[in-house]
Amino acid sequence: MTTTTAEPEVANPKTVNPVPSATIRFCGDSGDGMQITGDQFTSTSALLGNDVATFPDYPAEIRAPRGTLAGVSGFQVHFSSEDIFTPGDTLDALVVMNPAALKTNLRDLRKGGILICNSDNFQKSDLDLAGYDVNPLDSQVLEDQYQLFKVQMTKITREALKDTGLGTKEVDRCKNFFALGLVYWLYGRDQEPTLRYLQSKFSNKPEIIAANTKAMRAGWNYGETTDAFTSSYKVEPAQLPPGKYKNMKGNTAMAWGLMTAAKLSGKELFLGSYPITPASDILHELSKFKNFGVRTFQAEDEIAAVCSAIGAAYGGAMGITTSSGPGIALKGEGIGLAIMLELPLLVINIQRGGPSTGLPTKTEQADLFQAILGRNGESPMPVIAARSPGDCFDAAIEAWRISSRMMVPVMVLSDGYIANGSEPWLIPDYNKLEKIPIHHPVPSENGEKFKPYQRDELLARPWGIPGIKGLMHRLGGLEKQDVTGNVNYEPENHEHMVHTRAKKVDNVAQLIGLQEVEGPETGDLLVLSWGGTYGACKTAVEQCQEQGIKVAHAHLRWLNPFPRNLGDVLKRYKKVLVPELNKGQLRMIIRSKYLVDAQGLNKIQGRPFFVQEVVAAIRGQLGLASANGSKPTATAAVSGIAGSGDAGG
Amino acid sequence: MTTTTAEPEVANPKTVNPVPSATIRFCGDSGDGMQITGDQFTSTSALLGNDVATFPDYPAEIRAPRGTLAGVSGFQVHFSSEDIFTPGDTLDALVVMNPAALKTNLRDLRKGGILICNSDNFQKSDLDLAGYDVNPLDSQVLEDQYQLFKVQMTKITREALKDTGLGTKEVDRCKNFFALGLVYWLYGRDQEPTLRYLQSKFSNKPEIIAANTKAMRAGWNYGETTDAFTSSYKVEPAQLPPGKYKNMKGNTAMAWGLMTAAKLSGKELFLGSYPITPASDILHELSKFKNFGVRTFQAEDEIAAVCSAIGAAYGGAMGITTSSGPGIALKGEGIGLAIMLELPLLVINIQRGGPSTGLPTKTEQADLFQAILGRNGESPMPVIAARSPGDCFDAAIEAWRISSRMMVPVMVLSDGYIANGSEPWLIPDYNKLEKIPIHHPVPSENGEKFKPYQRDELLARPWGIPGIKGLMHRLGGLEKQDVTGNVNYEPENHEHMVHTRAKKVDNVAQLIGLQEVEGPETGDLLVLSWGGTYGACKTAVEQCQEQGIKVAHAHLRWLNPFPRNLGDVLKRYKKVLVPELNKGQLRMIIRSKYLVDAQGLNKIQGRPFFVQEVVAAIRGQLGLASANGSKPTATAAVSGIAGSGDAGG
Amino acid sequence: MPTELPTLTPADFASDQDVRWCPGCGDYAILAQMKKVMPQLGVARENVVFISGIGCSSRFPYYMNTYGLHSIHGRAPAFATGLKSSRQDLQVWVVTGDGDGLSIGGNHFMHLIRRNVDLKIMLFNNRIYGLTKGQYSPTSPLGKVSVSTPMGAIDNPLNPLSVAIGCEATFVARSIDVNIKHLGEVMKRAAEHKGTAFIEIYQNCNVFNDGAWDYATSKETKHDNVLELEHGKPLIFGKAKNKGIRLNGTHPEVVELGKGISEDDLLFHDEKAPEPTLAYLLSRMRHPEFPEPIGVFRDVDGPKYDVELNRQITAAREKKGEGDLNALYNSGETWTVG
Amino acid sequence: MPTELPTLTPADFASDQDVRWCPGCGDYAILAQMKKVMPQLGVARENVVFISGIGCSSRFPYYMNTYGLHSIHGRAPAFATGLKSSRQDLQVWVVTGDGDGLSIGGNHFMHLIRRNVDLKIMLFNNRIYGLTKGQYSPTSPLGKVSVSTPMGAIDNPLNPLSVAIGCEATFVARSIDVNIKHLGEVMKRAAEHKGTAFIEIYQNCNVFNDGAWDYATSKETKHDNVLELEHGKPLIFGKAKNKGIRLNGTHPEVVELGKGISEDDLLFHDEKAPEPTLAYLLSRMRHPEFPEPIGVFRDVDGPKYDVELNRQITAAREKKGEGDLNALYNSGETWTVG
Ligand SMILES: Cc1ncc(C[n+]2csc(CCOP(=O)(O)OP(=O)(O)O)c2C)c(N)n1
Ligand SMILES: Cc1ncc(C[n+]2csc(CCOP(=O)(O)OP(=O)(O)O)c2C)c(N)n1
Ligand code: SF4
Ligand code: SF4
Ligand SMILES: [Mg+2]
Ligand SMILES: [Mg+2]
Repeated sequence: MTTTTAEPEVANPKTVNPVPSATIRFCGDSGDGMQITGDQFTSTSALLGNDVATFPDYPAEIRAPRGTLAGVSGFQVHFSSEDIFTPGDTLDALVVMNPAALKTNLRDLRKGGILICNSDNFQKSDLDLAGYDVNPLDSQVLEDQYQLFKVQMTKITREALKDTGLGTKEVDRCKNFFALGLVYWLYGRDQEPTLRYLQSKFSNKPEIIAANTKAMRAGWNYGETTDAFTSSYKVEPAQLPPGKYKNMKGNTAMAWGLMTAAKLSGKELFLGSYPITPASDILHELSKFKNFGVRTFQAEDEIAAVCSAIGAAYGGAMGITTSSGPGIALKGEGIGLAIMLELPLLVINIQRGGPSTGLPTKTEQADLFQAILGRNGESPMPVIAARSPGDCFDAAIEAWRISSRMMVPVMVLSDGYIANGSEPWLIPDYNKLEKIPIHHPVPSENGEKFKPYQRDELLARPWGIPGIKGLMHRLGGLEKQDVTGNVNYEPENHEHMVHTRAKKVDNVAQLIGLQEVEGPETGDLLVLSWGGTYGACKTAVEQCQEQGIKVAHAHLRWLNPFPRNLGDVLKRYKKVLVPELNKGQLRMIIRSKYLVDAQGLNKIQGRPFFVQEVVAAIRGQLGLASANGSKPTATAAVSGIAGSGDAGG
Repeated sequence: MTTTTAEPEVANPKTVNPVPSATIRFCGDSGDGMQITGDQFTSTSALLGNDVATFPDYPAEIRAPRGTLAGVSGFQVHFSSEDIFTPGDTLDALVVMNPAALKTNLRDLRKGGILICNSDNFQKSDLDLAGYDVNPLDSQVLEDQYQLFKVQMTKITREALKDTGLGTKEVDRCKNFFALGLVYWLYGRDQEPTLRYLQSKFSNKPEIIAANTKAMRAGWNYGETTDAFTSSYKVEPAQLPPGKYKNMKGNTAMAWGLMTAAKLSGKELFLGSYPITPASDILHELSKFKNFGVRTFQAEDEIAAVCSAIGAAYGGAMGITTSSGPGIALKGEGIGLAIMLELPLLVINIQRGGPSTGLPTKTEQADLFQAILGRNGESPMPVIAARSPGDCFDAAIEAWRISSRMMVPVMVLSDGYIANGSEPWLIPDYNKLEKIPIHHPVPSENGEKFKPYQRDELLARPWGIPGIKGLMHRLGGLEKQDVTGNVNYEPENHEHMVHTRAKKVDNVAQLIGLQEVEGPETGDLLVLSWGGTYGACKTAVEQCQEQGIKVAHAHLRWLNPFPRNLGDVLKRYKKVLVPELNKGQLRMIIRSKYLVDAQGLNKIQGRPFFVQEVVAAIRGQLGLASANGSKPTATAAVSGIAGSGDAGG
Repeated sequence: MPTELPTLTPADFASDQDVRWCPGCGDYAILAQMKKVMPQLGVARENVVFISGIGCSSRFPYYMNTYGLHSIHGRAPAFATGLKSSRQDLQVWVVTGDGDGLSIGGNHFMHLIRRNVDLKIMLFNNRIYGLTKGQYSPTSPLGKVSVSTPMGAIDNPLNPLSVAIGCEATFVARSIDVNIKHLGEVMKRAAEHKGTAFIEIYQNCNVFNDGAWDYATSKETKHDNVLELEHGKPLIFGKAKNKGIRLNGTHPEVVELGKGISEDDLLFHDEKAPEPTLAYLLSRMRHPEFPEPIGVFRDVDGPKYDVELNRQITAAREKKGEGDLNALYNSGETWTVG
Repeated sequence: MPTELPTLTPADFASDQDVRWCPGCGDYAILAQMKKVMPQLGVARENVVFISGIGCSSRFPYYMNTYGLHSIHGRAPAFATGLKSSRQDLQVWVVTGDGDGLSIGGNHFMHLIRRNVDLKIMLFNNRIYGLTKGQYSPTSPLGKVSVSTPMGAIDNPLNPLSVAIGCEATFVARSIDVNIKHLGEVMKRAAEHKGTAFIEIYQNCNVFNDGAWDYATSKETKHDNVLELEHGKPLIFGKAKNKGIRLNGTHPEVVELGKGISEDDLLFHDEKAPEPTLAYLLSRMRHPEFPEPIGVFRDVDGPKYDVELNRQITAAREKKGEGDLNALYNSGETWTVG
């Protein structure tokens, strides 16, 4: 256990250094329990009052063989005494449980950052699997560039747990809690919340509780007592708006938002879904809440999923379907029918890397075209995108407000990054949320025939549902006459209906408010973003503003229709930059609609933007030299309670 | 049988008036055999050397009850002594077999045009079905505005056929041949070709041949001998380029083009398809040619259809799938896989009115977004559109040339209008057609491992097929490493592959030549069209040019990628007008890509453009008063061998 | 909640839309029977929903004065499952064709049947694609010449009843468009069944596949080619009721009654057999080797997806109380700022 | 075209890709058997193609040193049909899972089976969605608690063999991942069959559904719970081979041998029975009431879609001669200008 630091001026042993924020990453084999480790670190930090943002990153599809590059699973946490909006670009600390994790993650560690390695796992066979000829821990390079800590985690954990009576296999699965304890010490975190977690999660397995507690304590004590670590760090609580918080994952927020929207509108929720990464968790979450009147239906495929939701909507329920790109592709025909039937419906797409099966566990924003334009015929539908994990809650509610008000299916876009990421969520009071009024027609008093396609001022038709005497009517996918809803093939009627359906969607703009801008009202550059890139764009713009650059930020919540004033907003800036995790899909639509020469910052790597990438692009647009000259690299990750591995398909 | 004409100066009885061209429409109940009647008139006119263009228009879905408005079936023929490109705007002659046909078609007849009605079918019950309170044939209005001929077709046909021994039902089914004979007389057409058709079609039903021959002769004689008609018309042969011609339907041309492409490339054709209007005829046509090595597979659904074609392509066949909008929607996921696999594949979309089931038998161009942008992830594919019935032949060949050269699926767009329409087709000599070279790799001599994703100068990968020793490899829908084709999740590789797939599609521009323009090289206005609106746009632009307007016409064959010089072309005109049978899909893409303020002429009525609509829009763009002041109306139709009704779904 | 229902007539179940099938189409007879049966079911019109896919047959909902959904090709079972699962108060009928239900819709058919959702499904089997003008269908016989199979079909046809029984069906029946009384009875039995009730109806498409069922409908041959199943009764057929079906191992065989063979030697029908093997065996009896059974093949009770789903909802509410969102929001680890 | 084949070993069939299943997954045993059987089939590696959908099981093709296609979820049968129909020279295997094959892919499965395309399909049944981390599947039993069914599954499971038999299967068999010898034999039988050969393989997912097949694999219980079918032999099982299956009407019943019951009283297996009722009956024998049969349930000959398609091609060519495009272009009514 040698310790070398690249910063010789470090103070006395066991100094506590205050830092405004830190980004760390736990990484190891997918069987090493890195996700749980990261989750625990996040909760604990949040409970300490830090603002937090997380980025779990796990292997695609099948669990790869132990120790291989393909099997590496990571979890990054950014925790801060200030408001933060991203999980961080570069890492302040990286915990690696094996050589494969080192190889795939090291480039994201900042120069001089802390590198903690489980040196027991750097045996010849481990090195071979990761493709290392020599042990990198022995090389001077690492010692020169980082604060390298080689820790015999396996050995020490075994030692600490030798009296538990557990087998080696079980004992070794506690290594991650050793790492967790060590990092807790390093950042002065409290072990209490994790002890509570162990108690509640394994209440019927006291030996597991005991073992993990011991491992964690061993890790903490290792930091506290050995000579290895000379200083630790402290991140003060953030000044979040007052209130009660909890740490919230995007997919959970989406599920809860949907349940909330159902209650606010007096509806029961019906979810038709087919499992697919990274959307399945919404199905899982909603399945838990039958006592909220939530019905979840795991359909035979995505087509049945969307169709069952439409069937439920026809019956008056809040119909929802959730999926990811390939599954959404299969729903196109069904969505087209819902557009024709003019029924409310939420279609939720948790985007992942494509095309085809692509990169199932990675994030991307490349389904925007599919959402807005990807159906046969003229079939417009409103599209809304959530911008952060907690925002999924609000986006779900807003989507349902529009869908039920306008009698039109709404597409809700999220992505793998915000779906699996988390952030502190200011707990709302349900009773203070705005209700969603829904009216179902009843027979007219004068005995007039029910007109299922008679429209109100915003062109919405009435939501007449079965079971009501005197409202009997038939709907279908053939073109229909306005007002009566009868099948109609007349040329003028068709044109009228195509325009009417489009205008109805345009009318959504009357309900969604105007586009707001953060920053100067006019200026050199507007950064126009949407969806999960919000945090990176906001942070980057703020950094640039602090540097005196005349740049503003507009983040689009609705992608279709756009806010009524968007054209005006765009014209107030000399340039428009559209950062997207795709080849420029929003940019294409903006250019077409407003004829502005919007430029793109595009990244298609299955990963979110780094703030510095956006900063560099902003500076580049304005002809400024890059702030630090260095190409920005990636960001934080450690590894231990091993679950079923982390994968998706 | 009274005859009144609005043109009192008409000459002696039985005058023959030469006219440069005429547009006529046969219409009646869908059981009345109007499609056959129109077909016969077309063939005969083509054989006489006229240029012809047709527009069949039949009811959607189920056969409607006899005599109703919904059951009306029409067939329009434009025949001319000059080059023509559309089936005509307004009708010179309209033949109606019942009141419903009159009601739905009259507005397309030009003032003073010939209106021939089967007055026997204007009984109270017929009038009721069509919603007429009084018999329109009795009203002065018709007589004032048109040359009205009330002909007792049923009675005369029965009379003529009374010795055939056929029952009334069979006899009445010959009325359409009476009408055909009458119109043959009116336009001085030869009855011989139709007699030949009857002989070959009903060779084992001599009584049918005899009856229809009698009915046709009776119609002819009626025109020749009764006082009703005082003059007939004559349309001289057109000056088509020399060669041998036949009359060609769009879907037949598509099928033959596909077969030709297969032969030219030394491939066997595999079609995976699921029936859908208006695409089914391609499946039917191809199914006939097993002796050409054509394999057709009627799959269980559209998904299986596209996947089977991909499977065949993997094996080295020419894989094709055909459908229409709703079916294409279902193929999106499969197409995405083909894009990822980088296999050649043709996806043929015969567009119809949408969204959803929409207007299944009507035409529209509203699947362009779906074709170019309608898939999950970044999944570009080349898109080509045929412009006329005969052009489907060439488009099919060109699509396969690109697809097999570039190892990419290609979408071929046609539409209901050109698919069912017909025009004279200059018969090619197969031996003079350019071959399509295809190379399958063989094992390298030096024993090097096969690299399925090694690319050539245009970025195409090799088409390695099973059965070849030493080339064994596995493909799949997960992102793959360039060169090796192995599964790969690395961020940079993904970005590289996304860009590579896009660049490969862009490289198609190097193979398709430059955009040509008809008309002045620079000017006030460029009309930019695509697909089946070619004829109307070309004709309209030519008419305007004759009027001295500085307008040019560019017709896009490839919608993705665009020809390299398109941006330059667009900049040479002050304005750009994009006429489309949708809400402006090409326009949107053009605006985005070239930032030109292209304007749209959009019609979404399930019907093609009338030339005069395009003319009016051109004049409107240039601030010129409309040429004739009158709102353009629709165009020509009569009704009789009744088939199985005309419908689709 | 049965309430006092007015006495309705078939005409009350006719919608105001023109019926648009070809004259002579078998669909008319089925529609007429449905309208006749409806008033006898004791369900208010507004609580009845017909859901169909696309095809001639799928036009059905437009003609019933109830609620209705003419959906997309093949997916009617999925719409119906969503509707019925969230609206237990409705009686839901699915109308489909041999193409709609067994070709593009095969998967939904299969899963509907196994889930045993409490709804009724009628498959109008005309062994052809009617609406798209005459392509062969999954029930067309081998060798069928059609526009898409000019040299004859080469796919083994599916047997709709065998498929349903292979997919755990609790109720399967067969009837014939022109056998109007029988058809009406079978519809009633289906309506009474709790769970997915599947009826295959032989339907004549007189335009594209005229006479496909002649052997089962023509006066001369029908008695020899059709066998009416009756629960607990031996399998007897023939104009003179002189022929029967006897079991030989797991194979049925046609025997003549008399000459030493009595009714007791015959196979007895048992709709309620807990194992579906008998129903399966009956579904395998095909013309011309055998008379084809019509009537109810199988009618047993089993868990119903929609009923169980709603039972879980009730159980969850009973156990945990009606969901409280504020409690949910505040569950787990939380912390307070300021 | 059988050519002289070099003698290959299982290792020759291993691709260069890392196998990425969880340690202990049943898929390993199946892969090992496949590699073992392959050299015995007399087919050159380059003429073998494995096609799969998406799922843990569907990773299979990557690990075989043959041609392979890892396609999209549920659609493998369609890719395979297209390939085999146009390439009669290839031996095509489809690998699928209970979710891939029976949930999203149910329709293609059904139509592949009925068409009897000459290819082999192996369904790895682990009664769970492995790849997507543990949702219940169409073969999960009622009451199955999973991430998507926290209160237990309420859909009746499908029985893959019953489904296949309901869809006109000509070859159906069942084996078990750890029963390696038996599995290898069944694979060979499938390879020999002409037409669609369907094998259900009980496969343990030790991560998400560990022990689902324990009753059929554990030393203590397997003899009582599994019955090995042998053509022409009576149905006998039990460690002491002292139990058998007897037929009572159309119902099987478990009997003990001896005490007046001899082997001759038992049901005899007949793979070749022309009617599938026996195979269906066997597929209905489920744990715990019955021992579950493994082995070949049915193996009969029938028209094969791909073979017939190619026969039509040949016949058309023989009858009309190889197609002549110039003749086609010039067919029908033509006219000449100039
Ligand atoms: C997605 C899609 N594919 C194809 C079609 C075309 N289509 C409509 S109905 C039909 C088949 C109808 O056959 P069947 O279900 O037997 O009904 P029938 O008309 O015979 O009553 C087809 C192929 C469609 N409407 N939608
Ligand atoms: C269109 C689509 N929908 C859903 C998925 C997600 N998905 C991948 S595999 C799978 C199920 C796997 O279960 P099974 O077929 O039983 O295979 P196993 O993993 O158990 O071997 C699902 C739902 C997908 N990849 N594509
Ligand atoms: S085509 Fe056939 S099934 Fe359709 S309406 Fe006509 S007769 Fe009936
Ligand atoms: S999840 Fe289950 S099926 Fe998948 S590899 Fe792991 S053990 Fe095997
Ligand atoms: Mg049918
Ligand atoms: Mg499985």
